[in-house]
Amino acid sequence: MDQPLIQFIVIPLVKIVVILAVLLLIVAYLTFAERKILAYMQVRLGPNRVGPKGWLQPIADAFKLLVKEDLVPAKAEKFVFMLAPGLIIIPALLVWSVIPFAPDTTLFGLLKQPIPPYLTDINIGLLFLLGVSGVGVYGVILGGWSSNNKFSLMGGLRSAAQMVSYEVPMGFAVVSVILMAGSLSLVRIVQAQQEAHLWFFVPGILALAIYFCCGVAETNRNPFDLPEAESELVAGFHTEYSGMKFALFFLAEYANMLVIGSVVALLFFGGWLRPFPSWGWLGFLDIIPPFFWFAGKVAVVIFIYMWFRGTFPRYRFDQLMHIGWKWLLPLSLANVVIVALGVLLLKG
Amino acid sequence: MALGEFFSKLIPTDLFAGLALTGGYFFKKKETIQFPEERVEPADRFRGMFGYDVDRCIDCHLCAMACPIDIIHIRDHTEVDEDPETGKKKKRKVIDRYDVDIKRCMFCSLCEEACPTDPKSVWLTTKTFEMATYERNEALYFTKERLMSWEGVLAYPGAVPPKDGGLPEDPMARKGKGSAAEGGVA
Amino acid sequence: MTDEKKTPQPEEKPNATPAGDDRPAEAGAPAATPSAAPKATPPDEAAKAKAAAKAKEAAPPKQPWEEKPVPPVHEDAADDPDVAALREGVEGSVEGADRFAGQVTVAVPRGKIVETCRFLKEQRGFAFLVDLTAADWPEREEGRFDLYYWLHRFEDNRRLRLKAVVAEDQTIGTVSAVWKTANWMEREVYDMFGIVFEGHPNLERILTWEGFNGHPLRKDFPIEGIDTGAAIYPDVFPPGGGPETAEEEKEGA
Amino acid sequence: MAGPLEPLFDVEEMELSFGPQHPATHGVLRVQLRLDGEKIMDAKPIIGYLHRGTEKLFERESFNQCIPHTDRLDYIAAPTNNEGFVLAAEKLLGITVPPRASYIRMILAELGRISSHVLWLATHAIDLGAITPFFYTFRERERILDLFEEYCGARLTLNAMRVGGLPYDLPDGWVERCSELIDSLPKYFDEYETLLTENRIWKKRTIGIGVISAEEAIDYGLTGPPLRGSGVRWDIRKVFPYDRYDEVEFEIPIGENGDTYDRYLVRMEEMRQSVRIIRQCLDRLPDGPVMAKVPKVLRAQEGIVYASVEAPKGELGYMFVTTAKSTQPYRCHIRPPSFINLQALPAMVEGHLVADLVAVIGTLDIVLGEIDR
Repeated sequence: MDQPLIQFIVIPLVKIVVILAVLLLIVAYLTFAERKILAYMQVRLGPNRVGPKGWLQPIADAFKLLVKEDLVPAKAEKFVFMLAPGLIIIPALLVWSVIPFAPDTTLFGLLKQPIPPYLTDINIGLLFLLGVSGVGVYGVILGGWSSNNKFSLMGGLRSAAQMVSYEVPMGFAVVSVILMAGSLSLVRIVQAQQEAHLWFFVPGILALAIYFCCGVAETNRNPFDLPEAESELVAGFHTEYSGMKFALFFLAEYANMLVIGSVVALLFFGGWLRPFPSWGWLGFLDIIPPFFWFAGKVAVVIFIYMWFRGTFPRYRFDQLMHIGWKWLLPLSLANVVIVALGVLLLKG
Repeated sequence: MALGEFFSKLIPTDLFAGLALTGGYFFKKKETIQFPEERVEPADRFRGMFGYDVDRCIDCHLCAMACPIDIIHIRDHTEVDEDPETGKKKKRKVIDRYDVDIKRCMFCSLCEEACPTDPKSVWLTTKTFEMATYERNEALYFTKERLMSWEGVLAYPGAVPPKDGGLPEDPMARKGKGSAAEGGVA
Repeated sequence: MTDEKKTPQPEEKPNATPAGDDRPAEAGAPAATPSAAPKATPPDEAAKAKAAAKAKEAAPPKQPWEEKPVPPVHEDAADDPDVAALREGVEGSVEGADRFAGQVTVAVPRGKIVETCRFLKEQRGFAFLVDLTAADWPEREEGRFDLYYWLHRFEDNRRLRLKAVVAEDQTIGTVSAVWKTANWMEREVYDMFGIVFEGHPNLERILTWEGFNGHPLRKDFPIEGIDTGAAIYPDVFPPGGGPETAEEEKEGA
Repeated sequence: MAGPLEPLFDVEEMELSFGPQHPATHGVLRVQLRLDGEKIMDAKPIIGYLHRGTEKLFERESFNQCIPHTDRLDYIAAPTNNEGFVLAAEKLLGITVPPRASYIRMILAELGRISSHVLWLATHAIDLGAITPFFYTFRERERILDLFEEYCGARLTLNAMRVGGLPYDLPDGWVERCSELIDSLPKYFDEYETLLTENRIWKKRTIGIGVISAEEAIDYGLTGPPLRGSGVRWDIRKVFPYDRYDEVEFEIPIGENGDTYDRYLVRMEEMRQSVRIIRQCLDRLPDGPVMAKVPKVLRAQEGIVYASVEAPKGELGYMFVTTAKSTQPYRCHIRPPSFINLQALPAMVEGHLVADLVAVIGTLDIVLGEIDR
């Protein structure tokens, strides 16, 4: 085969398949992890019947959702109703094309030349990520609207307002990292952290807090889980969805959680870098492959997500907007100014 | 806004207290009881499925009268026995049916309280609560025969709490006593 | 939040004979001191108890719960200050006053009820309507229904019951303008008894559904209910089981 | 072109049927809402989905037969239901209850109050999005129900009292186990408070929500924690002491603003006071019979009697109308606290958001079994 075919078709296809498969498996097991973690915080055991210690539970859940009857409400807007789950799952998976989870690797010497294990590294990776993940809100709005259910509609509307208003401080929080790294490429940002001998959460602690809050709101998680607030809106925008379409909403939510976790790890905690990459005497830590450093950091972020869910009540809709516009936005703006001044003074 | 207030709003110590509590519980012992393998033994006075003993029953209908929702249906007839030696006639009541419509029962135990025999001829303290059925009407309509012979009924016949508040006497011993007296409890 | 400021604890009815003074003396078991003698022990009963307690000082006195219960008796309650005030305040409002178990019941004519309630709330401080209900006496001559209003005054924690007689074809004025709480109570009475309250803002059925046939708490409404076609799971008994039918009963007899 | 501008498109208020199948209506309550966006313009509670005609049933049961039916009113706290009924019947028949029976009744009633309040906290918190207190509170509730089961054989519908006393005495070791439990309870109450009381989200969701002033609360006939949350220090246990409540010491917590947060604090404090009452009762539990000498067949004379208890939800009263020599009440009316408290819902939620409706329904602590009877 000629080189370009392999380089541009075969390798990316293999990567896509592997990334998707692993991602979906991880997402499935995230649901299991969430149930277990919540259970353990709530003095109970959680799912432990399917398979050894319940490890096959997500498989059983997926199978159940697959074979369930796929209901479409009689008065629903059928086409949009079908479209909405696609609209939400596609961006959630698409952003994985730019997330670098490990440096270039030779796959333990299998390949002559090191290749990047992630799909691609584009120089506007961060912008692409923000833009694509913002599309997901259409799925939520359209899903809520097309169900022809008042609760779903309210869920969709809440979600629209929430996601749109939290994109803004989120963007500003990211800007401060871009200022520090001087690039929009995610790989470059990690490398900048290596060069600076400093993870960006130290200078960007405020940006981290803001980004994390916004991330929780973006993915509709407690304490900002208003669009699907079960006790108010009966699951909100996906009240009427069942079977596989419901599963897609579910997958998208968890995939988005993973995205937020990955971005936090990449932007603030040095991605795949081990702690203190410049300290030579910590070299024994290099035994752990970089991918696992990355996965561990993401896992911690996700655990905090679940911890939040197990602890906090839910904000009210107007209070959420209040926090977004009156607290997070000014804070993030101030943060940008401070970071910009710092960069200007230190780098000249 | 005072600066202190501003920072106390910014740094959510109140939220950390909650996180510490739930986080602490993550490592504590769990409360779950794994049902089919582990079971909680019902208390001695637990009111569950009916037990009934036709030999002890004196056909006084007090249980049926005490029932607030009239689910105990008793049919009887009187038989006249003639003593072959003395020729004396003796009336004897025979219970044809003793039906309990358990699907409507609210397990208030008033029938057991009303029963004048000792030990009780009808009792709910059988420690049995697993009565799920697939069918609503027939499966939960218990006749005399079914009441006396459902699985496990003899395992714990009548842990009737004595009025003085002590523990019920050993149920198995009581059963022996009853059979020794040839059903002559009344 | 919890600073203790004890509310005054008056006897349930200041007018009722105080029962606490006549407790038989009892040594050794202070916690077992009886105190819950019927609140409205009539005076002669109380005197008897006192005499008995004196006589039996040496012998262990019989506790009230070991003796036959002493049911309360009816008394005339014309001496009650609220009844007297009501008689003066609203002309012709008191048809009779009765005290039973320490609770005063004033019979009020049907037409005067709103006026009476307003007077009691505004002049006598009965700010709280505890309960409003009715009873059905289908065979009675003076009118089929009794309406009961059970009022409460916070200042000295006294309660007063008003009773009004309403015949089947009569209506009665609403007190929902006097106390907001009467709104649903009157709706319930309307639903259950069919008594119409004049001037009620939204007199509709509340516990049964719109279009329900009949008023369930009337005595002529069958206790088994009426056939609404709502029985999803009809009772099915095996042959020979179930409640005895009328024919079987006849056979048995 | 004077005059107000015509809107370019139709603006409609949305009608929303909140319930009867809704996770936050605590049963089969339906609230018909008129919404402007998410703002509630008008709320109309619709009840009766659970109407069983309990009062009608009472007219054909003898006094003791009624007691199992009372369990099913407020099925979360059955002891107070039983207690109210037997108190009314005892008042009617002139029966004096032995002190031991009175004390055991108080213990059961206060345990019932705690179990009801923890369940309220569980559902209230889960309505506001905090899922974890639900599991912690159920752990404690289970232990209380275990005590009930040991005493009378049932966990929920106790049927634990009779006219004239109690059917059973306490089993061996019950006092010790109860005492152990109530010693451990305050620690758990602290845990709930750690999760909620100072939590800024909880405060934001509850402070200033569903405010009702003291005058309005009295006008609406509110009783129990909703009335005390508005600052009225009124409790049947203090005002008309029944059983032996005049012999134990406890305080009545009250709120200041009459909002959801105050009612939350009032109930939390009430649980601690209940523990205090149980502790005193256990210490003073006298010996003696648990049943007064009552005739086998209870016959009333003509009269009207009302007796009420402070149920966890408010004043629960029973009114008997009897005829001479009757063995059953001619008419028995129940004053259900939830029914009357629910009436204030429209006034409390008007102008709030849908999310607050959930909080207000939670804070009223209604039980539909009692509302619909």
